[in-house]
Amino acid sequence: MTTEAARRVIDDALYRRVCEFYYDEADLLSQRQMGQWFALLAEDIHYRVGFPEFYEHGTQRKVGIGNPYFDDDHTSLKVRVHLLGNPTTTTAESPPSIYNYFVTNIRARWAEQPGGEIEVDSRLLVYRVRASEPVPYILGARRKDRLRAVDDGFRIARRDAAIDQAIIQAPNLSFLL
Amino acid sequence: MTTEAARRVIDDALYRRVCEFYYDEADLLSQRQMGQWFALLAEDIHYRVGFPEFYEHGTQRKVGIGNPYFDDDHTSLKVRVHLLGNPTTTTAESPPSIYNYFVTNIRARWAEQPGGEIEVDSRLLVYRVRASEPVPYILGARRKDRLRAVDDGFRIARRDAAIDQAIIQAPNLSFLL
Amino acid sequence: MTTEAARRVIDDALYRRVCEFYYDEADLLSQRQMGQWFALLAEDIHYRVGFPEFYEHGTQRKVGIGNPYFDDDHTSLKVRVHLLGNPTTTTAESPPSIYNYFVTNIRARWAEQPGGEIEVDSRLLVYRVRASEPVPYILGARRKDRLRAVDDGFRIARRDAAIDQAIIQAPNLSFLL
Amino acid sequence: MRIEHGWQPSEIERLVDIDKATASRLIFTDENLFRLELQRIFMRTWLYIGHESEIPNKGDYVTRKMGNDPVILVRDQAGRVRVLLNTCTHRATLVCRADAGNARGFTCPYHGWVFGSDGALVATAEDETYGGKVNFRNLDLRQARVGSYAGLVFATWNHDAPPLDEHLGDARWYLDIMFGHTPRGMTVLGLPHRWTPTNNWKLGPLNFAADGPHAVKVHGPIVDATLAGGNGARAMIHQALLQSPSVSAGPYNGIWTQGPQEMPEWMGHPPEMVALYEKTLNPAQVALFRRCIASVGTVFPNFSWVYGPVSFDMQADPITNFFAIRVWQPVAVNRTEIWNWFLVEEEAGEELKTRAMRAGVRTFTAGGTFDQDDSEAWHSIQRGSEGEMSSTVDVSFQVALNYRDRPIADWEGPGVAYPSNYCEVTEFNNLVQWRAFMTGAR
Amino acid sequence: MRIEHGWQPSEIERLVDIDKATASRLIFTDENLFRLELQRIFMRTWLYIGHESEIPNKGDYVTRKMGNDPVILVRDQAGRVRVLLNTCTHRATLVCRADAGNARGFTCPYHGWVFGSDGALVATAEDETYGGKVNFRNLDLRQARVGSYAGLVFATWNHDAPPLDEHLGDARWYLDIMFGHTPRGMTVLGLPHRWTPTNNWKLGPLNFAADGPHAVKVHGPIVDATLAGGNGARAMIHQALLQSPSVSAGPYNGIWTQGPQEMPEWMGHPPEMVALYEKTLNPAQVALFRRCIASVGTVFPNFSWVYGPVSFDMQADPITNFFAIRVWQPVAVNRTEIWNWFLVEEEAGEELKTRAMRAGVRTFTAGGTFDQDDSEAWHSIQRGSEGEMSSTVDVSFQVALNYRDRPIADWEGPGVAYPSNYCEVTEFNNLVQWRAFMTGAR
Amino acid sequence: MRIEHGWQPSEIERLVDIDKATASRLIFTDENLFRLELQRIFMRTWLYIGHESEIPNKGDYVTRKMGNDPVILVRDQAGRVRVLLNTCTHRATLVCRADAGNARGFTCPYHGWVFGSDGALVATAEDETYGGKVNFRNLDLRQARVGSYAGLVFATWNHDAPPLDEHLGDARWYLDIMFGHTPRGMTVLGLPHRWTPTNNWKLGPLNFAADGPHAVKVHGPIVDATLAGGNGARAMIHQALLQSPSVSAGPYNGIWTQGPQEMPEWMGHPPEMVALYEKTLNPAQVALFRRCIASVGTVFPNFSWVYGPVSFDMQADPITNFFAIRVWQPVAVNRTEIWNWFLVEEEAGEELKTRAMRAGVRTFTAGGTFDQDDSEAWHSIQRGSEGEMSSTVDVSFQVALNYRDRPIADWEGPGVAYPSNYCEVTEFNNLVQWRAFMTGAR
Ligand code: FES
Ligand code: FES
Ligand code: FES
Ligand SMILES: [Fe+3]
Ligand SMILES: [Fe+3]
Ligand SMILES: [Fe+3]
Repeated sequence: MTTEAARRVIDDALYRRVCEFYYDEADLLSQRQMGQWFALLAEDIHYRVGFPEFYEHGTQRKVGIGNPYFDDDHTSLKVRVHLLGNPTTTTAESPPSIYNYFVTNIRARWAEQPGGEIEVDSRLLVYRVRASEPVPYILGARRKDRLRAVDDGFRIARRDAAIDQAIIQAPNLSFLL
Repeated sequence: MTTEAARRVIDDALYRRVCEFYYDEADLLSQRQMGQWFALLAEDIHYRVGFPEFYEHGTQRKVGIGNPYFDDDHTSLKVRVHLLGNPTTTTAESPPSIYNYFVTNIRARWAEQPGGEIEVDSRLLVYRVRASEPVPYILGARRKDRLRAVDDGFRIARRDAAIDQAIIQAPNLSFLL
Repeated sequence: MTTEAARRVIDDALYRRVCEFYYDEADLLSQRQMGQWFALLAEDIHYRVGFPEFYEHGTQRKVGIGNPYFDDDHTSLKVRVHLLGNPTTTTAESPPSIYNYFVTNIRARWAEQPGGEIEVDSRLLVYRVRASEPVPYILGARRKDRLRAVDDGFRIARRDAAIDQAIIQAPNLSFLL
Repeated sequence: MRIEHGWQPSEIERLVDIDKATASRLIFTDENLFRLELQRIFMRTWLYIGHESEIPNKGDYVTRKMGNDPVILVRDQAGRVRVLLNTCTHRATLVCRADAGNARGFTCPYHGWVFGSDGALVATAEDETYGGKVNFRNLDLRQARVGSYAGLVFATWNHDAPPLDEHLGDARWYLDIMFGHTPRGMTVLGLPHRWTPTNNWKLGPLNFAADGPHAVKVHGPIVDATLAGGNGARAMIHQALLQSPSVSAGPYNGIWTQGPQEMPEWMGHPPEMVALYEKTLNPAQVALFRRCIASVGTVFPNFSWVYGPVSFDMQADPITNFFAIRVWQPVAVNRTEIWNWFLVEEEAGEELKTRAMRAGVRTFTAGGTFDQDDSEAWHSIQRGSEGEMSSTVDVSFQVALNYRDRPIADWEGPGVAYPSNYCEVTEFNNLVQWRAFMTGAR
Repeated sequence: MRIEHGWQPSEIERLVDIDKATASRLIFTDENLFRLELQRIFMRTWLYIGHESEIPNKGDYVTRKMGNDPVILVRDQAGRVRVLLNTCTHRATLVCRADAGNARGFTCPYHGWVFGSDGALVATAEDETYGGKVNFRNLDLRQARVGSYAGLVFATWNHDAPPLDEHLGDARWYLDIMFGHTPRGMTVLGLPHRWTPTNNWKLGPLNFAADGPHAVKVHGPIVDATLAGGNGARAMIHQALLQSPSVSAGPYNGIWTQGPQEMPEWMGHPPEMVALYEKTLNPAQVALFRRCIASVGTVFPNFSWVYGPVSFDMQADPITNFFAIRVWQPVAVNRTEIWNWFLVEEEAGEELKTRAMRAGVRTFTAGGTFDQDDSEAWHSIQRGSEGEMSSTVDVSFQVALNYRDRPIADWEGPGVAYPSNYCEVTEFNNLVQWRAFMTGAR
Repeated sequence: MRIEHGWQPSEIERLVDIDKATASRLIFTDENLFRLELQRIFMRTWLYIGHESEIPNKGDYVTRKMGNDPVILVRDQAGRVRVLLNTCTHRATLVCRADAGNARGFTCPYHGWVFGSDGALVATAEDETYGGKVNFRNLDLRQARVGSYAGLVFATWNHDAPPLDEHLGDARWYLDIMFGHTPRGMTVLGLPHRWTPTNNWKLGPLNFAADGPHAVKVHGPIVDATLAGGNGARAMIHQALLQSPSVSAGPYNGIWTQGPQEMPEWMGHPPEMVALYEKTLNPAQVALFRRCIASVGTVFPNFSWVYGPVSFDMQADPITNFFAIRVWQPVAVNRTEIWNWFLVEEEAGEELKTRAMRAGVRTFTAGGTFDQDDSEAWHSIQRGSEGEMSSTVDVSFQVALNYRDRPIADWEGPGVAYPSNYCEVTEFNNLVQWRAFMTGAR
């Protein structure tokens, strides 16, 4: 292990706290405690969910500036969270869907830049059943996050997620990853 | 962290033992070692598997006393385990189905009440293929357990599970969560 | 815990390194960094992927010498890795499919035989979307590995995997577990 | 009309061969027959919707299905029970997507039309935009005819169907035993369990119409484990099934398996409850009920019940009766949704209710020790019936050839009874009713 | 011809009742009608394929669908835009399985036949083996007729269809506003989002044709949150929709919702861009566009757009216009693939482009705050329409009875305009076009 | 009869255009044709069921499929091989749900009827309840006609089909080479691999009938890597395929690709095995086999094999021949189950068996380095064929126009041989057989 790599290793206790943070977050998202989830976000959060495309090898053509599925900041997430968290302001989630968030493959390390941020990489499987559709929708995703340690835990400063479907096999994405 | 919350944190070694316990348990359930699994249960176990319903917001009507999918004690689980574990006493599981139990998001803490019990929260994805049906059935679930430490490991004193389907997308639930 | 069992317990730090190894490996396989993955293999690797059959109870008939889905050594894996890793030498994976590898239930212990090898048991859920088929294929599997500690990490000396489908619900298995 | 189903009535008639007591396997596998069933059975006869105890208060509702139509069972603000087609008269949106709730009415999620709990259109998106050109009464939610018997709410779209009482006819005497044996009747223990066997919807009703012999083979192990504490129960029930009456009465077919004489009466029923039964039922009904160890029945087309005593440990677990009712919803020719409720007497105390709930969920539901094996058998029938060659082999109810001309002479109840739960007559009668609806004879 | 669809033209005619302004729900649920649609609509009229900005360079291609046929939109080595049937003339293999790329041609993965970027067969597996017995020109990839308007590339298999310009006709004036309001026109912001609502493909085009009132009910909360910073926007938009013009012009139907007079013009448009618009469009077009807070339209059969200003925080987030175009791909009678692109003016700076992208992805896509609720409504329509009883209830466009004879008299654009986005006339006109194609009148 | 398939014989005839050597893509995509295939092909001709070495002992059984019917291949207690319809004559339940086992008979899980390993009904649930009214012999399990050749067990439901020997006819000479080249014949290496390509079942048999040129394109990379240690093998095999014989003989079509003269004979075969071959086969058969680097063939309708030498490392991995047989089970018009067995000579030693197994699983199975690419090509054909426009383009076997009148004059085997594996004649002949069955000519 290089010195730099060694420097970035986080200790077991911190790693376990990071894992707990993700499991707690999964609870909030899957039980639609949107307000509490919003409290986990740093004010300068950049939240992004991209998607894969199938390109011919050697020609990953760049079309336009690119348009992920989500590209949000604190302001727009506040609107999303407000709408999704309140049964009277959402059609898609009223009655609320059943969600289960399976978080696996969690890896964490100190960010390259000094300053106490932690890079976390994880895989997420979302299991969802809507009131009007009994067949579950199962979506794979990966997330690369930047966490910032604060007194009472962590704040998510950046989330760069990608979903594992090029053509989303669901009528909508009325949930957050 | 409050003092109470701090008191309930379990140390890393115990946490790892709890995780191993769940992985071992997953082996027993998925490989249908029902007798060995039964040996993990406390004699006063209350085993319960509930299900979600879609209620109109603000009106989670209580109909009757409620009827979960499973509501078992040591006595009735003994009967279930006997039947499922023996190919001559089950039609559904003879030949035995293929099962895989993916256990994730494990969190453990000391129970509020003193006395050395551990509360464990986990997510479970069951992957199942029956002899007569090649398409897998994938079921999400969450479990809130109470473990009791004993000399050779743990005993499950309480399991409060919930499945993630309001209309079960399978012909039966001939397995335990 | 017996003395033998105790001797085989690996410490937390090593366990965490093993887990990281699996998560790193999942990255390589899912992002089709086949050459880098190949570098994780010991030269004497035996790589095997079996499959379940439904036998009448009491009569697990042995037909022939048995034929797993994969039975590879370093030499044949080199060919596979060469073909799959290069868009011009594969039809199935050009354009490359989307893969997500969810690794759970990781357990590790020192092998019975002395010599510093580690036995690792894990569950794997593969989530795959091909360019020509938007509906994901979700495959459960279990892996029993033998890892060998080396200076820069581990080498996989043996992998005994089993998939959880008796009739594979996909047109091919153009990926490695 | 829109789909050419390609089935002539004469061909349908031959699918159920009354002389031979056999039926074609196509009735379980042919997609066109399935579509015809939706039209000729589910659009034409009374269907069970729910139990009055599910909607005790004004505004209480639950959502249900009639064939492939979504409906709302609601107690309107005037207290009247209604069954509303759950689809907006504007653009067909479900006006209610919840399983249950309490509401003054239903607001369509698409353009916000508001309907009262009685189904009447209260407001469109903007009434003025119609300029008076439309009679809003034509845009009320569609309503089904509703009838109720012993707390059981039925409905039908067919305005030519006989009234519910007349339709049930002789079946009522038996419904009374199960659903009306106390002054206040039965009550549900919770919202229904729902699961989805991968077989034709008729296999369940047929089995519950009722199939005696399968109980020995499929359920022998659990009978042994729960009915007599692990010893000899299978042999006992085998004899009981062989010698107990099976009954056809109107749309009802079922069995009343009687425990042997040496078995105590009223097993699992507390004395104070028994007193209520004996006061409420007539003596012939009491005689049938008091030593009944299995009442299993179907009211055509898709309503069934199952009742009986169990104990999971003769020492630790007092004998208790489970009682489940269920509806077999047709989803596709090879896919069914089971809706399953547990019931207990309204007069039962909390402890008895809890015991009844546990007796129920441990036996007759998706994870129940009885049902989990039935569903595998039914799935195997579907898989065994779909092939080209298999389609040429008929299913057999030929024990009926030996019983159908020998009913029990001195049967005290209405309808016709046969002296064995192995007789296959009542099961086959259920198919004869199917044939009558499918050929248009009814 | 191969499939007996069982639908007579006279029956199809009755599915859309012009007098009553109603339509049968079967148009959303009948599988045979769906097959007929593929033949009578998708094989016979112009279909949107992509935007020229997606394939700026020679050899650039993207893969698309025309009905249920896979095609390649490619700019060939001579710079000409072509639409090739993506299926090898040898044994039908897809010659291209990527979503996008740049290539000199297409090599079939099965036997290696090589086709040029113009679709011409360049080499078989071994030309000599044919011994000159086959004319290779007959084995070129099949090509569709291609037309382009304002950067929008359309194609059709029908060689009897009128030229694209003639086909679009009066629609062009409106397409000009949306797609040609600057000298260099629009450009896509990326490859399309794709997702799969579980409803009939026509529900989207109908909604975008355009359904004013649903915006108040379905989108009221997000309108409140994004259009006026959380206060009163729903009431404002309600009035705006009631009083704004809906237009039918050739294959186009849509709405041009006008903000109230007190609202500033050109909301979200930087002055330098506005200067370009005013220079490029004619005054009547400018008049319609400058205070437009929602332009939503459909070009029959399955091309739509939606445009409008939003801000997610009136303090922190400057008002920006999103602009999405989409194609509603028919996959099955109850399943649709939405392909959705975001566009911005080619002349826009990077910062405006980024803002436009964010305004787009936060509103009109699978996870968009508008679309996520529409899709639930449409799914509920499908679920509400499939039943036997439900099939007997028609869907209503009856507000049209009050508006269709009262177009706006002094409308300055081509086609016919009606004075309210609640009028249901333009939505219904979309179905009238459907009827014309389905009965063969077109 | 029950399903109006809507296909007239004259129309079916036109689907395969013999003059032009083309076929309609509808044969891969039309659901009604698929149903007709089950009736006209799978119910009428001999189908491969399994290999005798899979059931060596009395009571040994494996479960299989004939078209869409489940069957049991069992060696009964008298040692006779039988093929039983796996569906209870009582109520159609699968009497066996295992893949393999050994049993004295089959007990139905539903009511416990017992059938012997010869299919005879041994006991009902309660024989007495029939009162002698039913002849139990009519309730034996249905049995197919069974035939066996070179260890290969075939069966058919058609009692008018010619005997198996006559049916195979000239094909036997080639089956002998592959399955009878040692005194004790072949043996399977394990139970079959099964996987489910998403394409019509005929694409596999056609490819194996056999498609020479695809080997160069699809398999070029793996051929390079495994046949000559990474260098030049693709060019070698290209020439070999161009110049090797393709054979049609009775229901068999296939190729016998010959290595170049400079290549050693009997590659991968140990000398002691070669001695057995030369003793067992006749000289003409030996001549075809000894330098064969690819034997790929199909026996109509759905039985194929593939054989050839590989080495994954010319230094470390001795050349070994893989040998796989497979059945292409029709599941749906666009879904097939492949059942794939690996075989080796019964006389082979353990080490050779292990090498043969590894050569097999590394090449021809779901994860095999050859198959994984074929399946993607076939899937792409299905996707490329389903569209309305695509359906109007025929698939081409037009190389046949150049070869079909020029068979090899001095061919020593039975049937007709053509001088190139690129000829497309034998592939097309497979479709000509399909046409004969589908039009009822056979
Ligand atoms: S669809 Fe219900 S209000 Fe329009
Ligand atoms: S199918 Fe394209 S080259 Fe043969
Ligand atoms: S179905 Fe087989 S015994 Fe009744
Ligand atoms: Fe039963
Ligand atoms: Fe909308
Ligand atoms: Fe091949």
